[in-house]
Amino acid sequence: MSNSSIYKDVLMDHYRNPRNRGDLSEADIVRRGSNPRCGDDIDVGVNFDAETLAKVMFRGRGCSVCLASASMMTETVSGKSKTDAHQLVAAMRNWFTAEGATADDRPADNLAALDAVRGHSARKRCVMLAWEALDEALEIE
Amino acid sequence: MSNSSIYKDVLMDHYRNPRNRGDLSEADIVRRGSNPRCGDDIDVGVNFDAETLAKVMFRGRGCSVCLASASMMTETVSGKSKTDAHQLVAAMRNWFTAEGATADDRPADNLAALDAVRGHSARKRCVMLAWEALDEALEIE
Amino acid sequence: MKIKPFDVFDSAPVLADVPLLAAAGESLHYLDNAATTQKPNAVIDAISDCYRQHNAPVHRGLYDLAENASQLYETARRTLAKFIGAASDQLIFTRSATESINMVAQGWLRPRLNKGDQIWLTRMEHHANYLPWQALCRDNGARLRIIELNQDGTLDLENCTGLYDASTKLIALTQVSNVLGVINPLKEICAKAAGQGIAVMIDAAQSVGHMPVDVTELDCDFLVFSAHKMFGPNGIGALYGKAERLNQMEPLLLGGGMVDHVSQCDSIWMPYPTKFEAGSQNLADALGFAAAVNWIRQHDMHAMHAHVTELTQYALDSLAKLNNVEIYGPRDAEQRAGIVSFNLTDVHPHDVGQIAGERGVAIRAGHHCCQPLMQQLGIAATARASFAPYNNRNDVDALIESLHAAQALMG
Amino acid sequence: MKIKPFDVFDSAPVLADVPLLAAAGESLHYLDNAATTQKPNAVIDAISDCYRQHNAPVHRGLYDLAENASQLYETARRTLAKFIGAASDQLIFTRSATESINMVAQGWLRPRLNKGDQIWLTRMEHHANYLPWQALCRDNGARLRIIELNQDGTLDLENCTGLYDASTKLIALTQVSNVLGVINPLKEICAKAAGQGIAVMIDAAQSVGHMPVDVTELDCDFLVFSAHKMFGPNGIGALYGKAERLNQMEPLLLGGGMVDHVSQCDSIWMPYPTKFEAGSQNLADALGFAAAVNWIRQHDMHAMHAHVTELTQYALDSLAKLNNVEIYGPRDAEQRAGIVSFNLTDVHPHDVGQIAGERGVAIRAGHHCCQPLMQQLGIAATARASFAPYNNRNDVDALIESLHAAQALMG
Ligand SMILES: Cc1ncc(COP(=O)(O)O)c(C=O)c1O
Ligand SMILES: Cc1ncc(COP(=O)(O)O)c(C=O)c1O
Repeated sequence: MSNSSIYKDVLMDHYRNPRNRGDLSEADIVRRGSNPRCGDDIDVGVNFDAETLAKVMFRGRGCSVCLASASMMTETVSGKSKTDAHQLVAAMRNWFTAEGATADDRPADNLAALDAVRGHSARKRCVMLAWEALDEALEIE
Repeated sequence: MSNSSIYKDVLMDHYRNPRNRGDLSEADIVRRGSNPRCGDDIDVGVNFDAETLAKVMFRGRGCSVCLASASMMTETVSGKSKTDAHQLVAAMRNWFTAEGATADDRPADNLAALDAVRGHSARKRCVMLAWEALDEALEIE
Repeated sequence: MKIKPFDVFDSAPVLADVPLLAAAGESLHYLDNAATTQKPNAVIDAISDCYRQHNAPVHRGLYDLAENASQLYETARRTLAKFIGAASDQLIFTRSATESINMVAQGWLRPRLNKGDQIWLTRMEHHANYLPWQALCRDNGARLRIIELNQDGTLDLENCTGLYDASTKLIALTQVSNVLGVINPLKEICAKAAGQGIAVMIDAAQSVGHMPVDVTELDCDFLVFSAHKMFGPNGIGALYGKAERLNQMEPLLLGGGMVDHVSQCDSIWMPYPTKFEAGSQNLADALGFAAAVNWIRQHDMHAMHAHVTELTQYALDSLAKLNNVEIYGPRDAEQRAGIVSFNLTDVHPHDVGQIAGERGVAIRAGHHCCQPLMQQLGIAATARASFAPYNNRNDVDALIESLHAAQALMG
Repeated sequence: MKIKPFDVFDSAPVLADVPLLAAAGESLHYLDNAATTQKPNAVIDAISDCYRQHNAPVHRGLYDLAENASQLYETARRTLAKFIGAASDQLIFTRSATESINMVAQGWLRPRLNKGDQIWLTRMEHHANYLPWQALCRDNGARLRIIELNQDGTLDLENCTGLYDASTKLIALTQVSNVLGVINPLKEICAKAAGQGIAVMIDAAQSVGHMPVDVTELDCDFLVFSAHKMFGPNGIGALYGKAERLNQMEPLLLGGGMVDHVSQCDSIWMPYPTKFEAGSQNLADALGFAAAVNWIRQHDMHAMHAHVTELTQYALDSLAKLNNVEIYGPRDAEQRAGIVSFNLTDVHPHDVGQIAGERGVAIRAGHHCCQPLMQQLGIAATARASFAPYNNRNDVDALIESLHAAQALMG
């Protein structure tokens, strides 16, 4: 596997052993992210403790990038405040879109494995799917 | 003037001294040929003697090629039968359109000066205007 | 695993003609030909030569350069028309197969489609041959009907009741499915439709240039295709129509060159094909398009087609030997063009495509602009390998190796 | 008569960059730039390089070649957008200015134009910016209104009562007349229109690349142009729209790539610009288009514009010295772009064009797709010389000599 491969060990680990994947029936709010272009379909559920994201879970189907990113997302935002989580989504969006963004612009260190995906514009929507669903769940204007 | 010039002496002569140009009020039938693309606008009038074109006249405005061709046309078809005139128009059309047509395919010798225009597809409609108007005047299916 | 090519066709000279592939060598196995083909030198040179030697407005100028440009443009039209057995003036240059279809939908069918009429498509149509008709049916209160597929991906022509009814105004279908590779029995459909006065429009984006296509033999009403899918340039396509249909059809684009007389309230169009080519003509790409046709002729389309068929059979057989693979469409390459869609169980097609790509194997993963077909198959996407005459068995072998790798990584 | 160039701009390096003209040398004086411009090596090379190195489907593939193609395409979009002061995603690649205008007419105005509404154009519009609105008015029962011209060819903005009325839904006008050369006062019109909530669409086919054009400064709603008129390739153009307008606008072409979700009866489009780019993208010409912009930047558009203005003044002055000549439009080159239309008394413009052509001077004769203007001027056609930065005084001198010859031959 070449060095520029997007299939870094950390990503594969999240794909094979997704964190916080499971039943969303107890969630306070569930939002769906779907990409008919490739059939990715993810539900993100959040339990709030006042302004804090106490528990963030997901379920659904998608490619390895989509599922790993969802898994990483749940890890990254759990325990964060709504505002911080919202800002993290914005930072993710920026990391994957802004001209001249670099590996150093990653919103959190545990997302480093996604850096290899950034060069692949076709996968951007796979990466962002769970994050955008989360953003909707936060219901911040 | 280069050898490939379309402005041969014979053509210029017909332009400067058009044959059968004038009043059409005595014609048995008058048909109009107009090309809004360049503002050419020609009326062709015919007097019949039974099945023969006794007199063919034209009037109108146009570029030198259009007017010279009209003049040559009147000269070529005067005295011909309707059928022969109709065939001459078809032969003209063919001479200006058919792939592989050569100078030798001219429908009549007094049209030789038009050979230089054949390479200029943009002028085809100028050349044919009076001929097509004549064809309409013949009213042959 | 290297096997000596088993067929008589030598793909090496074809490959040598295609600079992108020749330069990439073994680092690239280009198997995304159904999306777009690579370009031979003859096509690239025709375009640059145009800009270096012939560039001028078409049908507008009186000086030599312009006259010559006009003649080159019309010669290109003749080359294209002849290639599909059409009269020269019935070949309209468009921007793409997509535009050609939209022209027929807006310019021909829209004014004559009434409430209760039917448009028939097939389950395998590309969005380009689906969305324009869907929108038209919605706007005009007509019904969109679908010819469904048999288990092997061929058209189920037994169970499409009403196909040739008087209320059917158009049957629009593809000659070759860009997902299943299936070749449809067009002659039969065209003949039956003609008997009922029903128009047939053929999407030949995947067939022209790859197999013989003759509009006179097919006796279709319209046929569309794109240059870039047959070794020609981006940005140009074609529309063929029967004379009567072209006379009936209104232009999609209004503008310079297509009008004879403009007055305050109304205007008079030029006759076809001019009526349908508003705006400055795309001379360079028309010349590139014709160069592609000449290149195909020079290399013998029949021989190239036979080579692609053999390669497709080899790919089908090799894929079938994998574990946990699903192959879509008929197993017999004779029934299809050089397009093979498949899925590996439990590996998302995007991962298949990405892993193959990381190993230099360029295949496509997605719905291939065929969501209605995907929905019917109950899947979101497939991986797809598609072949051209410059491909050979090494490319198939590399594909199979990359699939082993995908299974190893994702399994 | 040879005169040393009087301005600081040296057109020789620009000319050397343009292989068709460099090869033709003194045998060709290309003065038909308003019809189409000649192409610099940078543009021709960008296209061949694309086919030799980068060709792949855009926004569809997962392998490196395809990913790279997607990025190059979007970089080209950014280059174009920046060049006219637009946000990148508001720059839509089209096939031409003609298509861009038809897109606005069909996709934006048609659904919101009611009986009794008005569309305002000007007397100098090209058919591309006339026919789509004429057809729309006829179909929707709206009124087509015309801003007439002053004696010198400038817009008569004093006497167009109702221009900014509530019933006006759109003002569509050209930035530069392709016959008169006149530059229109767009900022004033846009500002007044914006005050009344009236949309303004600018036909910038003759201005972009030749003079500074900034959509933010103009504050227009739509702006269209074509690559081939600004040293770029055939077959590609652009449409800029304000975000709000693009959201409102429906696509003209339906097909692959522009749709997010397709279901049996309905479909959901992608956001702009994708919504408006159905079908396979024209990568090669997008890269050629961007190369044209970079070439213009490199040679300094302001310097080139100043050179063309001086050349135009020289042409106007030289023409005025002829006997029996009528020149259309303002006599002051500062008020116009490098376009000069004229007629010789008693010599048909076709003969003027042909005779000039026989002497290697490429000018245009005809109605220039501006029949409404010709009707107003009471003429059928004009001869037209139009200048580009690679032209110089020798070209003007050759033109004048050819006009003497025409007068001698036809007089
Ligand atoms: C003012 C003007 N508008 C529009 C057009 C149409 O441009 P195109 O033919 O490239 O679509 C032209 C050129 O023909 C023009 O001069
Ligand atoms: C079957 C089929 N029809 C139509 C099209 C559309 O062709 P284009 O994108 O060149 O307009 C394609 C390719 O994308 C296709 O595969």
